[in-house]
Amino acid sequence: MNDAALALSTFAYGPQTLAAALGAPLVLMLACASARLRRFGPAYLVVAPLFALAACVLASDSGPLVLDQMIYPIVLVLDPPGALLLGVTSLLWLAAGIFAASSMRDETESGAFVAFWLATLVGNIGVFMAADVASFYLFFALVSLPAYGLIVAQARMADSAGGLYVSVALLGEAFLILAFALLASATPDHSLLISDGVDALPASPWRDATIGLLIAGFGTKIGLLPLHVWMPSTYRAAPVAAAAVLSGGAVNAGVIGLVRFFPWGHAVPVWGEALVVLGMSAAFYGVAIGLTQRNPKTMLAYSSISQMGLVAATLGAGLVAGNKGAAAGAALYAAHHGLAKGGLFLAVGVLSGCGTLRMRRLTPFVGLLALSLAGLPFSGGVIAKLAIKQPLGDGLLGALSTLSAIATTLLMLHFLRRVAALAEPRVSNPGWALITPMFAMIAASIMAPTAYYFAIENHRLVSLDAALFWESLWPILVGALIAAAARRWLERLPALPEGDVGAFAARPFGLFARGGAAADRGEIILRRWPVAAGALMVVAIMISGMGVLKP
Amino acid sequence: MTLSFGFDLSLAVLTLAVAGYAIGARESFASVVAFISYGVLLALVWVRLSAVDVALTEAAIGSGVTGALLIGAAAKVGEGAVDAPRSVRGAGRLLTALFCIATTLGIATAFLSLPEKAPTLAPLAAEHLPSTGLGNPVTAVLLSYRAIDTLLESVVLVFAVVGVWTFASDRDWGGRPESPGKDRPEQPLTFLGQILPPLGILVGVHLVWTGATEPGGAFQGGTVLAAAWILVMAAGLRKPPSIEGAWLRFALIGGPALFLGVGVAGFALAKAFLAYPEGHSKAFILVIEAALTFSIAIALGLLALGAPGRKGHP
Amino acid sequence: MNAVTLAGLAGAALIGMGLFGLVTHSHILRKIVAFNVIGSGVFLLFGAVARRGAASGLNADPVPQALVITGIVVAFSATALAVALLLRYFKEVGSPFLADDPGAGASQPDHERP
Amino acid sequence: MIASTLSQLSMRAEDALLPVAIALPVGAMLLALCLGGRWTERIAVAFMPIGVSIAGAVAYVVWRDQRPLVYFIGGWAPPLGVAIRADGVAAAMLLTSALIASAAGLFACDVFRVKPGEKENRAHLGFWTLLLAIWAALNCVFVGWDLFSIYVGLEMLTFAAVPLVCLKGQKETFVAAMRYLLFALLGSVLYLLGATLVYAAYGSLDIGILAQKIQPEAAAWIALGAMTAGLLAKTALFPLHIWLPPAHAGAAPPASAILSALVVKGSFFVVVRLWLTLAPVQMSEAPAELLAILGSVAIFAGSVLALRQERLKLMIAYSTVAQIGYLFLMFPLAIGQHPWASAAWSGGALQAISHAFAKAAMFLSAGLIVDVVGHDRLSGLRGLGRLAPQPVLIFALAGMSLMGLPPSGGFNAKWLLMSASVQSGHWALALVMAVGGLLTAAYLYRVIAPALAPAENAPAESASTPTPKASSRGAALSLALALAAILLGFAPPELASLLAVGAPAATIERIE
Repeated sequence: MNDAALALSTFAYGPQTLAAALGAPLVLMLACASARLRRFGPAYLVVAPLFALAACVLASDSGPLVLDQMIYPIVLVLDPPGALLLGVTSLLWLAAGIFAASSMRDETESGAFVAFWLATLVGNIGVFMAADVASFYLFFALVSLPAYGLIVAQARMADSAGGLYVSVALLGEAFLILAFALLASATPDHSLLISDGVDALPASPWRDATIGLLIAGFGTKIGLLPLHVWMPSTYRAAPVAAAAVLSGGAVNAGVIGLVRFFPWGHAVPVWGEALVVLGMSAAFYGVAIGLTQRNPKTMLAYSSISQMGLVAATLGAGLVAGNKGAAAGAALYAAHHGLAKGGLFLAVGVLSGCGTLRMRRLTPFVGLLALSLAGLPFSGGVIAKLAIKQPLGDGLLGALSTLSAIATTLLMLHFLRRVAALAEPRVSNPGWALITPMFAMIAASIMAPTAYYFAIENHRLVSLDAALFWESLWPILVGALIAAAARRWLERLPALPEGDVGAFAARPFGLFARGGAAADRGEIILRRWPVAAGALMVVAIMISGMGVLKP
Repeated sequence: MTLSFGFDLSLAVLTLAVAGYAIGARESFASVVAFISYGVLLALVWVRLSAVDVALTEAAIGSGVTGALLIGAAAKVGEGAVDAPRSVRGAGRLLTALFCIATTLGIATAFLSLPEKAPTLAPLAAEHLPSTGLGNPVTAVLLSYRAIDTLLESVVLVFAVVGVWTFASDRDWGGRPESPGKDRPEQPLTFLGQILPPLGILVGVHLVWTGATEPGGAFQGGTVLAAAWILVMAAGLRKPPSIEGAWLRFALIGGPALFLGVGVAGFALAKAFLAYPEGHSKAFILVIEAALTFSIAIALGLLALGAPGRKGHP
Repeated sequence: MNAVTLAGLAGAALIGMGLFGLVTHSHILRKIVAFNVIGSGVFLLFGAVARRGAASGLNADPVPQALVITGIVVAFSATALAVALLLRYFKEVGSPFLADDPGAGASQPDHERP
Repeated sequence: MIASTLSQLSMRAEDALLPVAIALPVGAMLLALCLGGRWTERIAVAFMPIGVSIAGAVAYVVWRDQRPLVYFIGGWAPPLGVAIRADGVAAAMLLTSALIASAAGLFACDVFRVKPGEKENRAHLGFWTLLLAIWAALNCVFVGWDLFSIYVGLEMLTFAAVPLVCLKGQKETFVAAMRYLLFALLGSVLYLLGATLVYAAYGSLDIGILAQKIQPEAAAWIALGAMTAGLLAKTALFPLHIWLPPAHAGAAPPASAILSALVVKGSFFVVVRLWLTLAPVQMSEAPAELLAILGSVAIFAGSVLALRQERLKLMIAYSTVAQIGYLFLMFPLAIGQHPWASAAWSGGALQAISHAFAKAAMFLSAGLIVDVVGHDRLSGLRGLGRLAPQPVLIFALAGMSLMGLPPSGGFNAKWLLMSASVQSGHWALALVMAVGGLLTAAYLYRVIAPALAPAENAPAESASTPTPKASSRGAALSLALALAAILLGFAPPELASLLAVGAPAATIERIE
């Protein structure tokens, strides 16, 4: 197995495979412009991610693909964390693509949806491959902005959700372009390679500003406190398949960003500690707010905030200690989260259309997926927890990590109860085209992290280790006990507004509107002839005066 | 203070005073009349500055045709409503005045700070004058050294004519501009219209011809011709032309087009754009000037007539 | 102080006076007159410059003189354009005064289809 | 004597390119006016490929030789004669204006037509002759190397642009044109005043000669102050934008595209010449900061006002006010011999070019949208994406470039300017660009979001009256412009090396 992987990894056509992985969805997206080709749109959703899936095997650690016929040459390469995240992400896109293709009804409206889907896919694939700042920014923008079209595709009430999403995404873009400009300016020859920028970062005069902007920029993507406000309404408003790829795939663009751009090996205590505090707060805050929610999709969103908080805390701990292992651990954790969370969203889609009987049969499998997030023994979750154990250490952070597993169990069990409440005695059950992708994700979330762990770390069957088995089981048991005990109480929790603090942040917009009215009045004055002509003279006098009146 | 400086000083004061009246007059009609007299005074100032070419142009175009244009507009537009908005009052007016004084002082400072020995292109212009075959250095600048400016300027006139026409109403397109005179011109005007144009044509041709050696040239000559044409129309002897007329269009663009054509021919004949074959400069320049004069006369006349109107009316 | 300096200073004064008229008057024809006064002030200044440049037996530098002739013609074209536009403006608006902008949106045409 | 001057000229065919670039559009305009009727349009359309080829040839020659193309008109060398010159940026602007004028012109074939049975009409003759006139004027300004020739070019530009505003013949357009004309004329006369003072002090109008001679002294300062103020009035840099929004919003779409994309760039280009080529560094430093401050204010004020508009075309016009501000951010970054100066120079040029393409595409797509929905109220655009997907796509693509999102020319420009501002320590400018991008996104969102949203009662509207389809040729042309703005993001390194030809910074740094 290992030898085969090794042989494949030096596959001679690696760079070309990378090009195919990006090119396929791009070409299919352009095909959507033609009315004749648009009819096959649903099929594109299934075909497009296949090339990326192939690439993560064939092109891993192969040579780079360099396209230097542009002002900014594009350099694409697939390193191990990139390949891991690309693999799970393209798997998720494939499953969600099948789900979306099967649930697509309206032919006329599907064209735009497919185009937005494929554009987001291009960004999501590219972001794991980009080795230079310019193309990374391009792919990051692609994975962020076209998703707007996915979010507003379905719900009429989605307007505000889409607006919030795109505002935060653009804010992230603004943070990132500043960070990247700083990063590139600090390299001796203004190289645009990410590796050059990161190498020069510790000695950069703008080190702290750069890292702060990076955290803020990628924080918008992973929903770092307090930039998480967009997540709940976005995932709730988006169609199930879109929510699956956004929560499981697009969010990893933020993770890979932090992994790629942090100067691993150099301790940056201040920002590292800030990240740890924000991340750990989010880990519990997400659960706390999530428990009060009614909508299962919103609950999953809050679970994402909590899980990404753990990822951020892991990366922060690594940054404090200058620990390179944190990046790999966080990537593995995020990979598992992506599979599980994507699967859970698909599950919501499946279960919400189920009759009572079918629901009863399917719920245990969904429960497996849900508890995998908390680190259920034999699931991929154990591997994920194991991966962040070392960077977090045995101290306070380790304890908090265990505590968060209890909290996650609580939230997930509550989630299952809420989902079960959706069941109605109905005749029509979802077809196998919808159920299969969900099962595929369940299988993948259990097997993929384990397989990867063995391939990379060459470990024996860790999950059979008795100590580890117990260590991962007891938090789940505790969580389950609490859930059972506090069941009534949980049901009666008041529903907090979706988006929590974000709901209160709308107030400044009123102020802005008032400022806008003042701007209107000012404009009317400025555009009066005497004022404008006077301003013209003032400009002339000012420029002339700069020299004439100089002492 | 010498006598001549005394004259210059009083001329300057008078010019400024008339200009001030043109700016400050209560009624727009008075302001326009003041502006015309200001133009005449200014022409005198130009003569005092040894710029007879400019003085001719200023008198003909700056004061004459512009004045006619403005008088016509003032007659049509009038003073507007009684409660006319006075856009700047009180403090704003004071502030504007301060800015304007600052501007004037700034320009005066710049002018007074100029080097004692003025930089000049006069020696260069004089040195190359023989090779152009011309006697008047101003004409040499206009039609040889900086011919591109003159070419583009004659084109600017055409642009302006198109611009003026597009301010017409859609339904008036293809019509004729309003006649500058009354419907039934008075006897003396008709008489003038019969007598003066031939004289004007003579003067105009003379100005172009002498422009090569003496002050004068296409613009001055063209203005005189234009004035003669307008007078003919004002006297009711000729109708203003229809703007769709093929001959009118041709006459309008003929001068600039010929100038441009000669310029392009310069690539072949003289190895440069807007250069003339060696030894034949004067002949070429005279031909261009003749064509330009005619087209300028047409363009100035059309600009003075304004946008077309009254389609289908006599 | 000589005639040339006098002409230059008069030019500067004319520019200031014209600017004042251009800013304070709201009657468009008065603005056009003021614009012409500024223009002639600039030309006069240029004429003074030309006269300063007398050399090589020429009474003045011919280059600025030629440029002034070009400038006068351009200024006339501008005036003709402005007057033609004024006449149409007067026909449409019914007033010879430059409207103070009634807000950005208010005056915009509605492109409703009939 | 003339012979000696002539012999210095090497006789190469490409030397003739620059004078031809001025002579041909002038000649075409004269011919179009003379023949009139349907011939006006035919001549203009026939001229388009020729004009584009000439501009392309100029750009190619400048790029190939890696030095500016210079021509002495009539063989007379400055200071007595007039030189015209195209450096990399001028060549790029020539090509940009040729392409956009052609695209907007072809778009206008459907807008300005001679109806059957009609010989010619006002808007038809006006548009086509004025299009050629603007083309000629822009070429004069871009290759102008003599302050007075540039003055004549700028006047040609104004005289052609003002009538273009009111071809539709509505009352509001005449009001807008009146304000535009008066303010532009004030700008012209201030520019001429400056040129006069420059000649008075240095005895030349040639930019190259003046760059050697000019000193930081009273005459030069006052001259440059007057010229700059005049040019800013014509460029409509905030707060001198009095005329722009109603004029650009009121004109017909192809006219708006030309006015917003190209005409304001002409006078901007001359400001660049004045402060980055003509004035010495010790003079430019302080005014450059002032220009950047005005530019920053323009970005904020223009964007906020764009956010406040209720009409699509007015919003786009205010977006131009904001985007003009971006152009002025380059000044403090591009002066001097600093390593970042050439990046800022290329960034500024790229900003001008990509804004031209994007804004032209945006005005044309607005025209298509108005054709489909019959109005341009922002409140009535809900569900437009289903009704007319093409114009929305074009609008969004153009918007990407305006926002500076990759891949687009706007992004490349923003990246170059931002790197330059970080390296030169102009932090505030980097922040202005970042926040400006967000504000741009905010006002564009007001169009794109309702367009993508499902229509509230679309069936009722679309069923009752068959909505006229946006013309497919118009859509293709505006899509081509929008794609050009996007594809500038994939521009080859050759573009950077073209823009660097003749850049004022001596050490030309290759852009990675």
